[in-house]
Amino acid sequence: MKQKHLVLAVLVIILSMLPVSGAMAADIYKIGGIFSVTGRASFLGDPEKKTMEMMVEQINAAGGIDGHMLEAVIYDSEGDPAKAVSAVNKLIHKDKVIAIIGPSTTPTTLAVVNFTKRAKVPLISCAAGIKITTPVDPWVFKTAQSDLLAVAAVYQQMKAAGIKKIGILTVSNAYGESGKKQLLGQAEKFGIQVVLNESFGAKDTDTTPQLAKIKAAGPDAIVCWGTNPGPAVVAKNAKQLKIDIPLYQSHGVGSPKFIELAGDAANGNILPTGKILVTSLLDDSDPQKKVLEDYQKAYQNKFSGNVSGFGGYAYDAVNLLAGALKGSSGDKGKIRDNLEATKGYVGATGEFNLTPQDHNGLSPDAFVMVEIKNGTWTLLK
Amino acid sequence: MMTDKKKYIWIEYLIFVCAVSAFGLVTENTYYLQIMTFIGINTILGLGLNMLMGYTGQVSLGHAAFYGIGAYTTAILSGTYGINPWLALVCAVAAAVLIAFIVGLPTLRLSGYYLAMGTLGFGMIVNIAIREWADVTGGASGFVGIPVLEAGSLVFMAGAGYYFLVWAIVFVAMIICRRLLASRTGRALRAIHDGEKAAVAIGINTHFLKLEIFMFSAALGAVAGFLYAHFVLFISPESFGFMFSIKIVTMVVIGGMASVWGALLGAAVLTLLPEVLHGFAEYEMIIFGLILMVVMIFMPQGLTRGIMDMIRTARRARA
Amino acid sequence: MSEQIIKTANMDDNDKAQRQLERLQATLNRACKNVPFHRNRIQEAGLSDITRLEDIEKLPFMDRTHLATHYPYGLFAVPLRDIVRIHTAPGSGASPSISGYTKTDLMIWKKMVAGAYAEANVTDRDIILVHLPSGLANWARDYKDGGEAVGASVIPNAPLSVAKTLMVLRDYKVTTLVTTPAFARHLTAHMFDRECHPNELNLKQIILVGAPDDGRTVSELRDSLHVDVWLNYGLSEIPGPAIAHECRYHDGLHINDDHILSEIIDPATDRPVPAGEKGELVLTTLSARAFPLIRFRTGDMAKFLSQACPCGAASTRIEWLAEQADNYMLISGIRVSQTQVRVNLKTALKLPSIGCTMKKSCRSGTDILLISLAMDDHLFSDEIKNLQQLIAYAEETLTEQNGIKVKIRLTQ
Amino acid sequence: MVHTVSLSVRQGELISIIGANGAGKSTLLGAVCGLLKNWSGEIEFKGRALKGMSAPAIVRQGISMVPEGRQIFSPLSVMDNLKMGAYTRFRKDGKSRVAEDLDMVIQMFPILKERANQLAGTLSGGEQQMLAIGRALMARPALLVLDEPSMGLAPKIVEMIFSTIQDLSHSGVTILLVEQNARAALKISDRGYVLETGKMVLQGSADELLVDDDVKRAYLGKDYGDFLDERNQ
Amino acid sequence: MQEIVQYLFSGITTGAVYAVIAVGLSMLYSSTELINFAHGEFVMIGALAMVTLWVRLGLPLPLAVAGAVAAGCVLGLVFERLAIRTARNPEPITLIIITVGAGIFLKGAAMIVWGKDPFSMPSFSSHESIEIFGAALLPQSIWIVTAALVLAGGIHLFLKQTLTGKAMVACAVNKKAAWLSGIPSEKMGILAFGISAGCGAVAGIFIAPITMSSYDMGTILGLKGFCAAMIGGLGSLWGAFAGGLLLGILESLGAGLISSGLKDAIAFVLLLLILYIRPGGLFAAKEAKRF
Repeated sequence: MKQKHLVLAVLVIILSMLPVSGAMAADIYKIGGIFSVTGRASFLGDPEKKTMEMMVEQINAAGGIDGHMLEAVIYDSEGDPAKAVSAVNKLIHKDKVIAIIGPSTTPTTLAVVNFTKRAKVPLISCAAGIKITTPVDPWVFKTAQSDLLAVAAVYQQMKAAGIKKIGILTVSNAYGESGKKQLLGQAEKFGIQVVLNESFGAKDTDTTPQLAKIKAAGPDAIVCWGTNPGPAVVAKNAKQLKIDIPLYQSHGVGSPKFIELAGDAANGNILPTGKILVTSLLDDSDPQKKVLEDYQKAYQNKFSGNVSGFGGYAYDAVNLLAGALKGSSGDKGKIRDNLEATKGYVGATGEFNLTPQDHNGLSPDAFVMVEIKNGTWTLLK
Repeated sequence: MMTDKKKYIWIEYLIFVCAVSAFGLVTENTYYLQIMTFIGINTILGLGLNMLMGYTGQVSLGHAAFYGIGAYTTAILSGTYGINPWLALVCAVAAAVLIAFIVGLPTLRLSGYYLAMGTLGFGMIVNIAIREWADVTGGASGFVGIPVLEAGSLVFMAGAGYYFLVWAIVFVAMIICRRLLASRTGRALRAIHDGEKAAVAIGINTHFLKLEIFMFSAALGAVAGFLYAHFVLFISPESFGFMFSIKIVTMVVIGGMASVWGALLGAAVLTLLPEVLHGFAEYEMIIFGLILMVVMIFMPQGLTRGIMDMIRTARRARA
Repeated sequence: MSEQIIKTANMDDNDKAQRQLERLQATLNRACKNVPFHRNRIQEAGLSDITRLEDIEKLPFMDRTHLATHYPYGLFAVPLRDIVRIHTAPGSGASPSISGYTKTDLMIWKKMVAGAYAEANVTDRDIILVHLPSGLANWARDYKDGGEAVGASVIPNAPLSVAKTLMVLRDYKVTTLVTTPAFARHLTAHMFDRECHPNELNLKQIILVGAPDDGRTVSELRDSLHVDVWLNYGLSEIPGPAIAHECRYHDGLHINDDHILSEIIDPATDRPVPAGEKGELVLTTLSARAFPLIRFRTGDMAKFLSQACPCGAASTRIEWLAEQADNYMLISGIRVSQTQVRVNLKTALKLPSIGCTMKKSCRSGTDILLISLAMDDHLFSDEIKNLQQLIAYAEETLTEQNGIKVKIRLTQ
Repeated sequence: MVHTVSLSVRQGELISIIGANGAGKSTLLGAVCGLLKNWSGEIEFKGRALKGMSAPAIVRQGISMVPEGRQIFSPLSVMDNLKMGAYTRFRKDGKSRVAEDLDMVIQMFPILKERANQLAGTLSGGEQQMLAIGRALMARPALLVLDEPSMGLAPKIVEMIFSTIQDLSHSGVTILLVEQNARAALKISDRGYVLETGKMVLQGSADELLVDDDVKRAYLGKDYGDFLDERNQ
Repeated sequence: MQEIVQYLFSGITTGAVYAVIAVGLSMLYSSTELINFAHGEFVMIGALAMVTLWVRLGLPLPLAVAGAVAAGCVLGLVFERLAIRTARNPEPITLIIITVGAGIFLKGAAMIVWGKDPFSMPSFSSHESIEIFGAALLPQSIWIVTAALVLAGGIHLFLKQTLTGKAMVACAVNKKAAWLSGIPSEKMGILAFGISAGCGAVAGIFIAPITMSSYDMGTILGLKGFCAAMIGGLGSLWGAFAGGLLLGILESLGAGLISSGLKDAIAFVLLLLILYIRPGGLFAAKEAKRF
């Protein structure tokens, strides 16, 4: 009896590996998604996946694109490049998608682009790494703001606040490293001196040694570049050490979760973020306000969770793709061309103006600087 | 007796070669070829660790380090310095063997959990080194720009070409392992397997032997890393961390220790399982953990032995 | 060294069976390991493990022909260097019979004989005279050793005439006599001839060996000599006497269960007889090292006595019947196979066939085998002298072969 | 591999099982003491079948084993080691009864008294063996099973151990002793069994066995290889 | 100077976290000779259960702590019963893989129960850090160090002073002899697992306020705990405690004095050197040789 079950299980496994041979319905556009739904970067991948599912549903409910329904095939990369590669090949060769959204992180994106390029499938990444779109590859796009812009926004703010010397503290992963590179690279341009750069592990429970060291170096401000929950630990530690200089965070913590995790310690932290966090604070004249409100409402209705800026990357990616799909009749080359020609799309992240030279297409005003006060966001002008 | 056994092995090889070629020639879907390619790469890793664990009883929780060393050496040499990848392969293997020698010398004097801890620490150090030496390795963001493998006019890209390359190497690795086991070293290995004290008593320098096998498995790990790097063309430290070390150990144990086919089976199961479990989305981890536990609880000798036992009992039940 | 171990005689049936089972296992394991003959038979019987005493019934019987075919050392279960004594007897076939003893065997046997003496109230104050015919010379040694073990003064077998024996009895103040029923009768007769009163002797007990009570010998001895008479049972093939002995209640013979496993079978069907019925006694040694016998057919008829013996010992008891299984005769303690005698006789007389009857007879204190040979044409010779020579030759040959005196009488 | 083996121990007896290495002595004990599973046959103790019982259950039945190689609990003190022997009895008999026995055992082994608070691991080999025996006694066994108590000990110590065992036997404990040192074991035993390659080949009273050549051979670990020796050729 | 003190404080805090975890691991090892690679997951379960019971349900602190510890214990018992005991051939390496599998399973289950987001938890007492020699020390750190000390001390007392505890040690050092002495080693195994899992849960409860708790927090903590236990010498509770502190302080000093990026590597290099010099750990009780 037991053996029968085992044999059955083995059969199922084998069968599921066989090529699916059924003819695809002609009127469906299959688009792929690869997100870090679980694993270290699940805070990125989870909302992205949900948003993509929601958007596809919305588009289909509105009658699809040129009458074609969309079908989303989404795989979890777990933040692991090897798994992402596996997933991308599955999407390209098994599911035969016409375009791919994701992955969520820079390493996974860099790992998959080799395969999408070769297969000539347009890819819209949701990762921030600047390496993804510089140098420009014809088939690779991204919706997340580059670190370049985030750092620029931070430095702009610092310059205005008269901060000259900073200490930086970055998480030791791709995100932190990319941030560090930008922070170091752009500092001179803004007349800022980096007195010390330190790093911390994504799962570290304590960062006081680094902070104490930075404190001892006497900077005017500290920049922490990481994603939750590390920066919350940093914020808490900074408070314990009674560090009274401003603490700048990155857009990586741009979610209410950060305030929840860091508690009191979050107050006074300054960070660049997409406008999504501060939708209600935006001027009504801001073209993004309506888009963001719509997105937030829809998301909260469906998933009863708070919207984060990360879901917005997927939101924009789906919308960009939807726009490009129009009139493409499913031809990948056409989709690519259409994407490259997208102008003035106002999304959750910012206004996109894609060109053959710029596959991100965002301008620095995609970021606003916010400060956390009394456990909530306030806009800094 | 001996010739019989030899013949039997050749038949095994023949079946293996036929099956691999048939799959490669029939399957056109790159996805399946790619999965098979990963299985092949993991098999090479498993073969190396299997030799170490199965025959010398040494557990390495840092084997991903050699995988990483192989991958990064070739990436840096061929990507940054433009050296011919095949030459880089030689360097990668040499680097892995050298490091294995240096590390193994003191580490392999440890035993049991302390050895596990030692190897684990080594794996961690290598991983951190890769991440922190950003100028050379690309750091945590990963290394971009690994060239595609070429041999004359042949270009090994994802798909059938790479598939055959990897499995040819798997085949060679298998034969080398088998040869090694049949040799004097192999006999000594089996003696160690039966009891280290006994092996020492009959004059085997167990430490040197362990070191030898450690270096050998490091070399195989480096080859696997080389293949991985030139296949995915992008590498980042995350692929070579502690969890991957555990995964390799799991592959070996699940497949069955001290068995060449066990390495293959273990690699296949651990590579395929996540693919299959994708369908379970959020429940994937739970199911994966469960399968791991159940297999180990009911087939502690690994799947190779477990399945053979099952067939035997089934046959007996029918008889 | 600690005190004596508990004997099976003092155990309950369960424990006795357990003890016997253990020893049977050991015996079979050793026999199987060291003696090809036993190994083959055990393997053929398909007996891999002995878990109950009854398992022994799966094994075939041994009889005297097996002893002859494996002459000389084929049935020894220990290397010769462990053998400290080799007993030999004329045997019934062409070859002498042989059995060997290790030191331990001798010790065990000595203890067994000593036990029999003890039952017969022999103590270290007794003087024992062993008087056994030459065919039982081996037993004579055993009774000597056993007596010494008890601490008594032993006068071993000596080639004495009846008269001198009587003198020894009287003058040496012998208290215990070990002999055969035939000699005991002969001696009594001689005493009365000489008008020697039993009171002149110090004789207190007689241990009779070699033959069962024929129904009158024991009571006659008791009455005429005012002595106690004990019967001991033994086999000349299996290492010795005192396999079973009478206790003071003289109600059957106690088998030494510690060392001997006894069965009674129906000689016709080879199956065990129902409890209490008579049949052929089959013995298995349980502690013999050198020369184990497994299911050896004794040729003696006996039946098990089931009711408890008043002496309290729980050991198996048999009634030793004064008859023999078909084909066997017991003469002076030696079992004679009639078939074998016939074969031997034919060879000696060089005759293709003969007609004869055999019976036991007593001549001057010794049992002899009396063969009545029917004259026939082949045998008949013109010259009586030739015939007489032939018969004398045959008598001599058979006597030598069987270890007992053989007389041939010609009948029409 | 042990084949069918029957053996019995009567109350108050001191029984030895002897045999060369690998004769199956320890396997046999393993079955008796519940260390082994999957054997066939039956083991009865005081009329109760022991088959299928776990070792602790068997201890509760009154059989204590002193395992081979002085397996004491080295990080525990001598006293604690002894207490562990009475583990099953604390609930059943209460602390005071155990304490009485503790006294008794300590009286019996004066060396242990001196070292009561020392760690067991610091004792000498002979002392450890004494401790192991003492620990087994703490369970108030009706049957004490000793596995190779003399192994690896100096001759003088062995003598001491055996005399202790003999004293125990005289004090009424039934003892089953497994030994390679056949001579020493048989000298103090009532009866003995000889095992050879998993089979019982001899059994009998100790004095019988002591003079037996087979036993000498088993003791020496030799075999019947030279079954028919030169005398026969 | 002030920084050094700060590094030490920080190291002690982190080290105490490792120490609590290591104590649980070491305790299990000393009574079953098994290393539980799912131990970190019990830490995670303790922390997340605490989040639910204290933060979400608002139970009083002692009750919540008791509940979370109980949850850990029960899970430990169930795990021992279902997975460890049923294993047909308990070779150490198979048991290790079983515990690895259990770890993955628990992680997956926690992900479904508690979701992927991390949670924060208030400190048990004041948030204000205490200043000593100009360096800040968190009250929660004192809680953790205390917890580690109490746990190590408590378990030490339990193993050294109580009959059951001694029996447990007896089982670990010599299973056969213990079994033969009538000590029911399977019950001891269950008990050991329960206590060890409970220790894990306690660790989780106390560290949650400073580390944030999430379903994937356990792996790295378990790993560090393992290292700490190894450094101290397997089976030695005080060794585990000291090993934890040492690991924490090394990391912290490494981060402060040399390079924060390399702090783990520095710690590991030093630890490896310690292992090479003293192959049985610093406070080696006995050689751990099980596979």
